[in-house]
Amino acid sequence: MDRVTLLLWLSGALFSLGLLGVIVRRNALVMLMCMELMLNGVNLSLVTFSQQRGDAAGAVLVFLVFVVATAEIALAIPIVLLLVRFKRSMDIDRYSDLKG
Amino acid sequence: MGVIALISAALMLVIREPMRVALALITTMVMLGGIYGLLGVHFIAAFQVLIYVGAVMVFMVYVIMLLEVREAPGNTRYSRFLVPGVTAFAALVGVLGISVFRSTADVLSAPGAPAFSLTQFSSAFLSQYWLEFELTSVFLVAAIVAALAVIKVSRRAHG
Amino acid sequence: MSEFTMGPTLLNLVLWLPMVGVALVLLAARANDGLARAISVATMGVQFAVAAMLYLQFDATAPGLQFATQLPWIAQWGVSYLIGLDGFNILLVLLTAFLGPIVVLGAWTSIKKDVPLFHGMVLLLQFAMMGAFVAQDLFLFYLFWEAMLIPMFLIIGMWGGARRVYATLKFVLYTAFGSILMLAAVIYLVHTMQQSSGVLSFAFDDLYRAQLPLSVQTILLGAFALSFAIKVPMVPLHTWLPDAHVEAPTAGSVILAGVLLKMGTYGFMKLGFPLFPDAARAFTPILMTLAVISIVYGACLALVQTDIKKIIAYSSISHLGYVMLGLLSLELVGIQGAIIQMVSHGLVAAGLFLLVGMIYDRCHTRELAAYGGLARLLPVYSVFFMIFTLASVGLPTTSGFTGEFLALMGAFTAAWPAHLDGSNYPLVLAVVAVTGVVLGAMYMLRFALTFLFGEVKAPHHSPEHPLLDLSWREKSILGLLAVAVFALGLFPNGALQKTELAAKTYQSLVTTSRVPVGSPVSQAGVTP
Amino acid sequence: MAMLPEHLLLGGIVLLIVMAVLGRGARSALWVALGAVVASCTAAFWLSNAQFAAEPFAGQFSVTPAVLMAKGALLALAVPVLLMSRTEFSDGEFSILLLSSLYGLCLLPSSDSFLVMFLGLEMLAMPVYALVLLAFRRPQSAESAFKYLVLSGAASATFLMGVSLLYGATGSMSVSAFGPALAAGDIMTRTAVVLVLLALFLKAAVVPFHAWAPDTYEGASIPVTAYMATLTKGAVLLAAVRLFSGVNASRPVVDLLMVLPLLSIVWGNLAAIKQQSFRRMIAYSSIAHAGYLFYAFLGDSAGRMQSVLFYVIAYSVTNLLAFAVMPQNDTDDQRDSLDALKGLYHRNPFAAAMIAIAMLSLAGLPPFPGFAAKFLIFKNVVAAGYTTYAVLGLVGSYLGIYFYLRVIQLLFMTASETTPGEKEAGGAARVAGVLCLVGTLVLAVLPGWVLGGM
Amino acid sequence: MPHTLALIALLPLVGFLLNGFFATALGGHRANERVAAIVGCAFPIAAFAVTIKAFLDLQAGGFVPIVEPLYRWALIGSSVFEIAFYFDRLSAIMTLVVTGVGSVIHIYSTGYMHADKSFGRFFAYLNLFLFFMLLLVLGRSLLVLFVGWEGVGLASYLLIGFWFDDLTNAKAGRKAFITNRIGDAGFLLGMFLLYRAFGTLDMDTINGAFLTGSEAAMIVPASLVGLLLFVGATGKSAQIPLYVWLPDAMAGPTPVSALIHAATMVTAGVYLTARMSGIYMMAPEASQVMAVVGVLTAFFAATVALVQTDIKKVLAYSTVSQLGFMFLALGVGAYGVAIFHVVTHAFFKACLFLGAGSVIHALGGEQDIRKMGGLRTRIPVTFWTFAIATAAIAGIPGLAGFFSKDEILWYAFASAKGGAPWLWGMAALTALMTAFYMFRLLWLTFMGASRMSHEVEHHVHESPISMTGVLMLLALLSAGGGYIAIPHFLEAQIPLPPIVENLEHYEHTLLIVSIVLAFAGLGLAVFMYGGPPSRAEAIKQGSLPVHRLLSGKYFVDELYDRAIVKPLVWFSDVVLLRGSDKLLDSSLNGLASLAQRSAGMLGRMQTGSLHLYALLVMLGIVGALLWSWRHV
Repeated sequence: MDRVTLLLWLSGALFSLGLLGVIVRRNALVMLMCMELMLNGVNLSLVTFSQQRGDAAGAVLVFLVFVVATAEIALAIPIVLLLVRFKRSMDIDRYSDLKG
Repeated sequence: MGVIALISAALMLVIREPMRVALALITTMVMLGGIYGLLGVHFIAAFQVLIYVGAVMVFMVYVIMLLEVREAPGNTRYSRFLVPGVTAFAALVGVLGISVFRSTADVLSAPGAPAFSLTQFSSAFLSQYWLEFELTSVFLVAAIVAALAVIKVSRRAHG
Repeated sequence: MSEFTMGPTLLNLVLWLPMVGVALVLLAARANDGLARAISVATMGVQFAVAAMLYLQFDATAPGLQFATQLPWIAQWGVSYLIGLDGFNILLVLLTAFLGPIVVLGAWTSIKKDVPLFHGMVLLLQFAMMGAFVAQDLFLFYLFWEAMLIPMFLIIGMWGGARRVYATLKFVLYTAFGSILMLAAVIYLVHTMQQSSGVLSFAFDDLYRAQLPLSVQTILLGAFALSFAIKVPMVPLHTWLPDAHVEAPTAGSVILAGVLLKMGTYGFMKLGFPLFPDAARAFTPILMTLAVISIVYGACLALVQTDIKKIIAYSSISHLGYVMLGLLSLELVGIQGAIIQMVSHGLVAAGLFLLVGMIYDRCHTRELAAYGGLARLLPVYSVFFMIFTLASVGLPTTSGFTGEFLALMGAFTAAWPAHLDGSNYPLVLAVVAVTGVVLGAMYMLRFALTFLFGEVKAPHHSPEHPLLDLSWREKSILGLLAVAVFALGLFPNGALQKTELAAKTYQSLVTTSRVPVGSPVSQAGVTP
Repeated sequence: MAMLPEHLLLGGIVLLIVMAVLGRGARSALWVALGAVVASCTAAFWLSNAQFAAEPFAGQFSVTPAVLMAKGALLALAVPVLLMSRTEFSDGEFSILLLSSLYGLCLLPSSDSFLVMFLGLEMLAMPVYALVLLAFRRPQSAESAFKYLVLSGAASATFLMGVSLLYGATGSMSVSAFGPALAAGDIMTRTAVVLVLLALFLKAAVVPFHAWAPDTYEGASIPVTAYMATLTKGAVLLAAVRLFSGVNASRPVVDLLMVLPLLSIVWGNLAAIKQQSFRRMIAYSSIAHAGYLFYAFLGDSAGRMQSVLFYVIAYSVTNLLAFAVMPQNDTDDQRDSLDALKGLYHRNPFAAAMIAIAMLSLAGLPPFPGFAAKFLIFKNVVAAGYTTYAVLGLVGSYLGIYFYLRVIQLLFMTASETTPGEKEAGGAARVAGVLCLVGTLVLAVLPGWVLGGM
Repeated sequence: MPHTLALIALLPLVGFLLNGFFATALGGHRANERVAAIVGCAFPIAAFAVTIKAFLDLQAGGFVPIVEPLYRWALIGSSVFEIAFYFDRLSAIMTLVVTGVGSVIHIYSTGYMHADKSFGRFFAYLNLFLFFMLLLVLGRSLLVLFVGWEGVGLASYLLIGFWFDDLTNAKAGRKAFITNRIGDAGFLLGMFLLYRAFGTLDMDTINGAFLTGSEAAMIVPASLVGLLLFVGATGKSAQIPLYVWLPDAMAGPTPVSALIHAATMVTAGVYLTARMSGIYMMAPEASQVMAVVGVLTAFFAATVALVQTDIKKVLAYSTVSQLGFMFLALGVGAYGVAIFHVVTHAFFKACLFLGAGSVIHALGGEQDIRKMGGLRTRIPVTFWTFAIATAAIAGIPGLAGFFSKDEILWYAFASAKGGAPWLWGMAALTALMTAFYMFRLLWLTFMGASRMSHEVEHHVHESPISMTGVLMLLALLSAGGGYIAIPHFLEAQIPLPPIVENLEHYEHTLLIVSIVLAFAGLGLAVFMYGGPPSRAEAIKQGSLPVHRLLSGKYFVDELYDRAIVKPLVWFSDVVLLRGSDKLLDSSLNGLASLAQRSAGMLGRMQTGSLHLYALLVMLGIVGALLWSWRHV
């Protein structure tokens, strides 16, 4: 049970937690945050590995993830605003008109 | 530190108030940043704190405050997939955990190389990963356009 | 230039003329309907003329393909555009071309809406059917085979009767199911052949050399047979036929009965049995049983129908049973009989459906009980009706007799030695099949009795507005068919000579085993 | 030079942005974008014909003739999409977003490292979120955009997780590390591989990761749906091809490649039967088609690129054909509902015929290209020895025939009921339609020639 | 002259075509009745003339069979199916009878069918019949014979249903056709068997092969072939069990009954058997069966004839009975005798039918003999001719019937090929009954007081010369026909069977007996019907159940209907149509609806909830990973 394994396990747990959050939380913003959590989990493992390997690639990817995550949020927030504008609610369960 | 990160992450799912959720997330992130620091990749830690906590979460918090949408009282904070979700979650954690624990990859047992410095990183970034650097810029441009478009749309929908 | 350099060109002409017709019809679609009709009948006429020319030029004594064209098409897959005439398809090609103009003329007045599209579809169908007959490359054949569905789907679905959509969907889905499995079989067959012999080709002649272990042959034959048996159709895969026939417009029924059903039997004769001879021989008893069941079953059901179109539909099932019987007998007589029976049924069923259509156009009901004494009312009509009825019953001097007689004779001559060797089953089947002759008389004469005799009874008929007897157009198309029926009944020899060689080829192909000596290639349906 | 197509696209983007900033020529934006796409497409074809191969960024990005051909083909498919958009989108954003998405698309097949591939995927998807929202006709658009965003975010996360584990196991970000990892015995490696594969499944909407597709497709507007159904999917598949290049599927992923695609074939074809919305129906059909496409990975790696590309082209061309000729209507809902197609033949024979052809081709009935494409894939599957699954897949595809025929039945065999606002598709769209028709015919008549080109 | 025989057959065909196209509704009645009559009669008569010519040729050739190939119908592999004609003593006799009797009946019909609205159609059919009948008797191969065989069936179908406005007539026609078809099925099987053995259907070849006992003949049991062909014969020649159609066939115009259902067509079976005698000589079992069936048919038909009241029905049953006699003769190997009886029977039965026709014609369509009587004076010609024919059939010495029937009885008794006393006994009894019911018929019709209603009686009139002339001619033949010693003429070709030794001396005894029987029948009839009706009535009352059974024709028709027709229809309707077909269909529809339902289910799974989708993703990942571990 050394450090690396634990960190990896932690990252996996964070990743799963994020996904779980998307499943169980109904608040749109919270869901977004949970996605961020997933990405953070991934980052953790990336950093761990890149540090283990002493190789920059992982770090670079982490950097990219930062960028992407930022962009996604920047894009997601307005969409959420748009949603809210219609039903005065963040409850995602209210937004299930598309089905069947 | 990892423990704290984990706990606060778990808390995210339990707390009702979006604001507090955000705070929990921030905690997690900071903790992670701390871990990165301990690992020795300080600049990543810095980025973590700057970009995430500094930019993203601030933005998030701002938005939360902006639209003070009170959830209609009485409706729970959980979707009806709580139970299956949690079970699946447990399974997933288990699976991932096992795949890590039972793995025979040398990297896990390796002592771990000396942490590389910011200069190494940036030089690598600008030489070996120059393409990515370029692409990132392109990507950002696209992202901005997209964001603008969405905002424009929402404005149109508004007016 | 000499005929033989002309030949291939002519055959391609026969194949592609309908497409030219389609193009012209589409161009003329904006113009009046008459033009569309004229174009399609003209195209069909020319096509028949050329086909007849080829028939006359066809050298009965020369083995192999004639007037063949081969162009590489999808080289990567070993697919080539390979068409040609041989004894197998010569008569059917002629039949198809012959029925073409008749169908168009038959639909002259009865189709009133979307006339250009209708003729476009008929021509398209003609093209596909012709292609399926002349194709000598399995891929090409499959292409045409499937392509037939689409125009037929529209013909039934757009110009059909009340439950047309149900009927046409049933028809297409039913047939498509068979073809899907056939496709799998085709792929597997070609792949295996490539593995075993290194030859990558879809050409029939190459496939005839494929060596397959019995188990593989069985599975593949199963897939092919399913698809063909649905088209024939053989009991118990026949339930699409009555609906399709009843709902289809006259032209549709005529094509369906006249040519489309022959696809199934042709498939068996050209592909099913010759490709997998050992499996075919192994399963002959079962298939023969099905054939006999079809004969009796169809006849029995025709006996109790109250819908005049259904009577003929079920009679088709019965008649094609004879074809299968003849093919399975593996006796030269039987095979020849089967081929003649195919053509004969094409002519007779076409005639009967045309007659039914003509009366339907006049009286707008298909209820048998609604009619009576038409012999008094429409003498000419009745005479033609009698002729085709008797041909369907298989009265000597009509084509029906030639076909049934030879087919049954083949079945019996095949069954007798088996009986002497102590296995009576084939003999029993042959005898049961012969009872079909009696049943045939029963249901057709029941039809004729209620239809033609007794006191006059017909919807939309009143002394002041009597039904009109056949017009010249109707007379002439029925006359043509009748002439063909009698020609084939009285002087079948010419036709028989053209097909004799093919029949012999078929016989030898099916009777010589092609199970590979040594280790069998990989078993079908097993994933490594 | 090697990135000429990408550069051309980028140039287009920049030019458009400049124009937008100067606030001029919203009209001409389309034509600029068109020009850029056509240019880069021709560039790709030209390079590919010149047998050009290069590796400008070692271990990051490389091109081969085949890859260039693929890029060219997909870019060519983008042309009708642009044309279609003309009636829908007045302003330049659409063009910019589409181009940037295409840029991402171009990265995928020639990415050598997961970094590039990740960026490619993101750049492919990111603009589409906006695009879905762009023609904001009804609130559902927002919903569908959100769903798409969240789930494809999850997809990215999954992809990254897999990548990072793989990185940890192999110590390299190189795509070529993926192939060997397939057979690796180490459990972490295996997990990594599976996660990456699942991420692709999620992007390509394979059961059970398909759920976002119907909602998103329905919420988006026709050109965007068309784009997502054809090009996005195609790009993801090309990425997959890139990943699997040179390896034959082996345990354990082969099971996933057999079962999940089969599942989505059946699921998609069945679920499509009862749909009332055309786009939703197409969504389900696209789920089924994703199934066929992943079947191609069972086949030998040599022919994989060819079969996938041919299938994508055939499938996309006919799909776009249907979308292009779809008549316009007052509201998006009306335009979308299948009832609007009732008796269309009597009002607009050309459109009806085109849609019918498209449906038949999608159903995989000969002689239309869909058939040849299916044939090729199943041929390879059989050749690889997975006969049983080939048969099952074919039977599954049989299930699909019904709902395609149902559309034809609506077009031709039902009484015509016009909705007041119905108009013929716009001129540009019709041009797109004609282009697609030509493509369809070429594919139908000369498949050999096309395959020879690949 | 190369194609004499073909000419014989084709002449009537031409007549058929001409009349068919110009004298019917088909041609809009372009030709009037007179023209139709001339055309209709000219061609048969011409055919008759040509036949005589052919016969003379045959004679000139020393009765060496004339073979006249026409064309090749089919050549399949090595086996040839040739359309060829064959003319020897046997076919010569038949052809003469067919064309001769045929011609006179045509002439008769011109009078009888006068003013019928489809006069032309009638003659067209009649000519068509002659054509096929001639094919039948002239054909060399069984194939040609079969063509004629089925052709005459068609003609009779058309002619029985000639007045098709009345559905019962059409039904009778259909019954005839289908019953014949049943026989034909057997015939076909016989043909197949022969083809299998010899690869040909030429009858002379086959006969030769059997007589010489070639090894090919060994493959097929002669008895089986014989029986199968006999099945065909029972259909065509109305033997048990397939005789039921013949009585109904009387629905057709009387000349038709005379020509087809008495003189010619129904004897086709007899001709076939005689023609294939080569087989039957090798097939004692088959012959035995034939003899038994024949004598039984004769007996039962006679019993039924005893009580019939319809003049044509009586004659019909007597025909069946006489055919029974012929098969008896065939069964005991006396083929020549059978043919002899065919000829004489053709004469007197034709005469009887035409006479009956004349009566009906005179009475304006009345057929019930209980409503006749006393016509002797009113229509004398008819009466005398009818009387002569009656005497002939009853076997009054000196007349045609006497000779042929007596020979049959004799061979039935003494033939070494299956003759037996009990056969003779039955036959003799039948002969007695024949005499009785024929004279009963004569008496009830012509003698005694008139029982006609007044308006009928008012315009009773003798038939025109065209009819009476024919009657007289036929009466003459029935009287003198017996002196043509046909058996001996045929003996050169088909030998008569040897007589069991130590039975020769019975010949004269039997002769006496049969004469006695004939007169006994006469006497009995006169006793019963000559006197007051009460006497007949009393006897009838005395044996009421028997009478009901007989007048009900043993209820065979009802039996067949209940045992065969109804079950078949029921089976097809209930079991197949409503049963299996529905089952197959609904099972498919079931599958379709299953697909529909599952489609609905999948649709409902797409709830639109993002949470669910995410859950699916998670489950998918977990599942996939776990699955991927199967192979660790």
